[in-house]
Amino acid sequence: MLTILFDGTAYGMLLFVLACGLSVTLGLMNFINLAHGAFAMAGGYCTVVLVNRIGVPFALGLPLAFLATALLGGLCERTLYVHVYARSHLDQVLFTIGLVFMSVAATDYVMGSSQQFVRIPDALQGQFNVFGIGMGKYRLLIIVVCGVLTLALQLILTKTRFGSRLRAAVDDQRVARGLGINVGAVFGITFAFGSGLAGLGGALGAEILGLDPTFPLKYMIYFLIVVTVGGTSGIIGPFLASLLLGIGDVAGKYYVPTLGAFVIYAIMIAVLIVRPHGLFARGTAR
Amino acid sequence: MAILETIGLAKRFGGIVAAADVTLAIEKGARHALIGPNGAGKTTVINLLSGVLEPTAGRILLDGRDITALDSHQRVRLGMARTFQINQLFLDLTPLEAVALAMSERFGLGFDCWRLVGHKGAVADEAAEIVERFHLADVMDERTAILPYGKQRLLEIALAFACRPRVLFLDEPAAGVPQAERHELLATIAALPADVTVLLIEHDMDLVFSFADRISVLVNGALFVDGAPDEVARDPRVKAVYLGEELDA
Amino acid sequence: MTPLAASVAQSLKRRARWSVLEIAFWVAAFASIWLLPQKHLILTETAILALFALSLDLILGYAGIISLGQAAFFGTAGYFAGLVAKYGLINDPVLALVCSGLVAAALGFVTSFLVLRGSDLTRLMVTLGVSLMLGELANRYSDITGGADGLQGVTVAPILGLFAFDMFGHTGYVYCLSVLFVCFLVARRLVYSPFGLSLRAIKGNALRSGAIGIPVNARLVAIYTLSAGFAGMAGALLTQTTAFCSLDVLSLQRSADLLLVLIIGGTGYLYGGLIGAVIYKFMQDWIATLTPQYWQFWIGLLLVVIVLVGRDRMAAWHEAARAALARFFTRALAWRRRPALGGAAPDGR
Amino acid sequence: MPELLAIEQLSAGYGDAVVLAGVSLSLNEGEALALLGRNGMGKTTLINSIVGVTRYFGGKIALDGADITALRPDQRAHVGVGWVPQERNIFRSLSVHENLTAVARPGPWTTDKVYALFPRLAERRQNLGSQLSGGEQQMLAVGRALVLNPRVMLLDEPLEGLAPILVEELLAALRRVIRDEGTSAIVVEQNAKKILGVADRAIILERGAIVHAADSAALAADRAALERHLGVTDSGPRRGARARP
Repeated sequence: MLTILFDGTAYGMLLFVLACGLSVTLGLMNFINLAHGAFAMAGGYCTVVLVNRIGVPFALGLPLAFLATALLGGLCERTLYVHVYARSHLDQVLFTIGLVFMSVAATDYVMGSSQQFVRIPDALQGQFNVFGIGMGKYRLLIIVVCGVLTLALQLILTKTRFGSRLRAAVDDQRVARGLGINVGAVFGITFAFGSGLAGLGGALGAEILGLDPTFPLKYMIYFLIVVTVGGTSGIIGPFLASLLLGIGDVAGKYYVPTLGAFVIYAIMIAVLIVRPHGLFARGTAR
Repeated sequence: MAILETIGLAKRFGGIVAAADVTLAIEKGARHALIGPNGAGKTTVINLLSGVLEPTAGRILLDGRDITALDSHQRVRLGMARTFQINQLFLDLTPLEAVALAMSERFGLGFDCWRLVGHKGAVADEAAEIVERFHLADVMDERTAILPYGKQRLLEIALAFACRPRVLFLDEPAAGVPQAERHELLATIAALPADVTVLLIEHDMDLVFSFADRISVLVNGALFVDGAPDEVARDPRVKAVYLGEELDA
Repeated sequence: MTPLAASVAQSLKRRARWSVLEIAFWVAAFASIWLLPQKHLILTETAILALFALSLDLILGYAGIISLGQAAFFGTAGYFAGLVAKYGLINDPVLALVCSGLVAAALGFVTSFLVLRGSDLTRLMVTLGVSLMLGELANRYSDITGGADGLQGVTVAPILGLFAFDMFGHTGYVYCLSVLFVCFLVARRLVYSPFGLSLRAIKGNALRSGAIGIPVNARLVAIYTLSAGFAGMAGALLTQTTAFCSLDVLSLQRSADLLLVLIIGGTGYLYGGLIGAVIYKFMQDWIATLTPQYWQFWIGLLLVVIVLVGRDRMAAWHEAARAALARFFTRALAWRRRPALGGAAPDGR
Repeated sequence: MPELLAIEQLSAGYGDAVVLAGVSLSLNEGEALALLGRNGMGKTTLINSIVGVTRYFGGKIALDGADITALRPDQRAHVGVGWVPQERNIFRSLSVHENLTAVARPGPWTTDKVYALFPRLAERRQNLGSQLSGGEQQMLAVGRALVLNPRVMLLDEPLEGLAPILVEELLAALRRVIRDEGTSAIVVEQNAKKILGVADRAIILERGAIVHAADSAALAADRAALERHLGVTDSGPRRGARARP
């Protein structure tokens, strides 16, 4: 039981790191980016290449994965995404699904279709035994890293000037522009950072989530659930939604394995019917 | 005899009171204007009357019948129609299609999915009458999106009129219309049939005073003064509100 | 009748008139029965995809409901058709087809209430969620659906007891094309009716639609239900012509591909789904022979390019191409007719 | 006094609607201009067009002699346009203090100076924007424009919907900013009498065009002009619509 809670927490926090960038960009630009998972996959494969093939230490591979995907995200934002912001949601969906398809096929072409594993240092393998509960060392690492990241994110968002400018832009884009905030730049930086986080999540999560070219499609719905259920007005909502989703999914697969993700989808639909703007959204979300 | 009445109508958004205890009677066949400073709640009142918003409190009576709980499309069937301050048009339809659509709905053909639009002769006849009345005949087959703003504004009224309302709400019909296209619009409004009761929101005092036979002044969501045009024009309280003088009286 | 009333009546009817191009399209479609016998298998798939895309066009192109879950209806009816055939519950394929469509329509009716509220994103999630849930259910109850192995042992009786399905797909193609044609005729009547016009109005401006007396929600429920029925018939056709049904009928990929098909052809004029299906299938066929594994990449690229170019601009190109083709056909017909008419000037319209 | 803001033949609106049709006006350094007119006559559109958040149709806006017509709104804010929007539009998920620091630019107006001007804001500096009363929101909106250290302040109905006591408080603050500090400003107001005491000059807009321009003092005394352009009485010869017979 507690093991499920533990594994679920690790899973949930991982989902949060993967999806939080999406939630901020959706809230800021009202832009539906279904290709967010592609950046996570890029981070995962980046680590595989760095650690397994080139022999970079795992501890260095993670930040490098972050940087590489942040760079990739920033590049895509400036060259591709920037053309689609003003378009209809249908166009945005088509565009980003197109990107997903391309990334899936391209990854298949370059890396092959088989599942990849990141070589994890021996020190991180095995379990601790605390009060009779088996806690995987690697999962503990995930919880620690993601926990620290979440705290850091919250601090950036609430304590820095960039954070308040970002929140101002989410609150009222038009007035933020009129008062001197370069919303385009704020968004570009946020997008790159969010992509980087997704990449880091992909690198960390390759072990748990599995890494193969269909990753962006497989987890698209999970990221969207985090965002739609958690709302887009901050990171607390998505964080709680991620934890719920992680624990719920692990518990569901443990107790009613045959139903698979049915429970999760049913809950999502129920939540969206009752609260179309998300469980944790404030009253008048856009 | 009042055709439309509101009793203690109120609307709050969170802590903000947009309309407070509005009790208003609109006489049959009246030309009634609703004026007031910005944010006084004029559009809120129209939104409540037409069913776009649900009131927090109060009742709305049409011909003595309580319609507070009805949806906007049901109120249209009972003979109320409105225009919008900011154009709400079907940009991909032609003016003729839009008018014919409103006709078809009025004739109860809305769920007919087998016969052509305009299959019923009366639809075509009345649609022709309306495009003519609203000076839209020459552009009736153009896409609405490409019409000049003045024509769009006319179509805005034509669509409401096509519902054959007994009560028509006009929300700033002349707003944003360039000077050159203004005359046609004003003449059309002045020529609306006398048996249609009109409630007009307008800032343009020329239009208000040339058109209305009764004026209600709304301030901060509440009905402030209600009377004939010359009474309202002379009322010192109204002057005070509009000119920003003290309200000690 | 005043002259204006007469021209108003003319104007209202003009759109619904069959154009030369439309007639040419269907003549070509039916001619393929005799002209392209060796392509009947892929043409069958194309006709099914076209019907499926037509169903999406009804809600997306006409009513503006964005959906990533049209596969839910396709798949449900597909399984239904397979099961009734497998267990011999309904033997006649046409009757089974109609029943499958009704089952899908019922599912559409029930789930339509979920898409009435909320933003595009909410609708996207809800439609996707419903199809994923059904996918999970189909996987869970593998004793009924055959799970990952698919539904085996489906045998479909001859159509009307007369025409048996053959391995070259000749019967199947004629059958599917006929069903597509009938459904298309229904859809075509519908979109030029007051009901169809009201859908376009709702898509354009739901607020104003209510303000001219249109019961918006009731209309959306109605068209969503009908669209689900069409999608279901497409799914049933697939099962009947392949005598097989597997989990991928419910997949996200199927719904996403469908969007692409419709976007290639253009939304909101009925032929979009049909033309899109033809282009998509033959492109798939062609790319698959070049790079069998990576054709998904090119599909993705196509989507990205279409959006970057702009669907408005594409629609304008479509329009121009249609106009050019129409001129060509009219002229060709006029040229053929000219000797008989003794050189009389051809009437363009 | 050198010319600070020059607007020539500015046309602007929203969507397809042209609300302003060729408006020209100029504002000198250190001058305060009251922009009057009934509702719906284009006052807010004029302000918003100077800020850059409307649809531009034509004309030219110059600040300090430099053409700013092509600049984005955020760039205009950087070169000295300070905006107090009509609906106040406080950033609701930011605290009072963050609302100020998020947009502040270096210059004489610091957050401390704003707090000195509006002691109420200092008391509520940790409160979220969504928790403020209408008057406090308005003070914050003014303070937020001040910390931009603008060359020109654009205030859009700063007194609207405020209780009388708050109107007095805010007017006193505006007087300090405009009269004592010599800040250039354009103030849109319904409350003509009140604002004429603060402004040097006044113009009246009607249907997107300037119909009257005068010194504040002169206009305040000109009851006829006020009534004609701002009051509810019918104005002179009727144009356009005829009354029903």
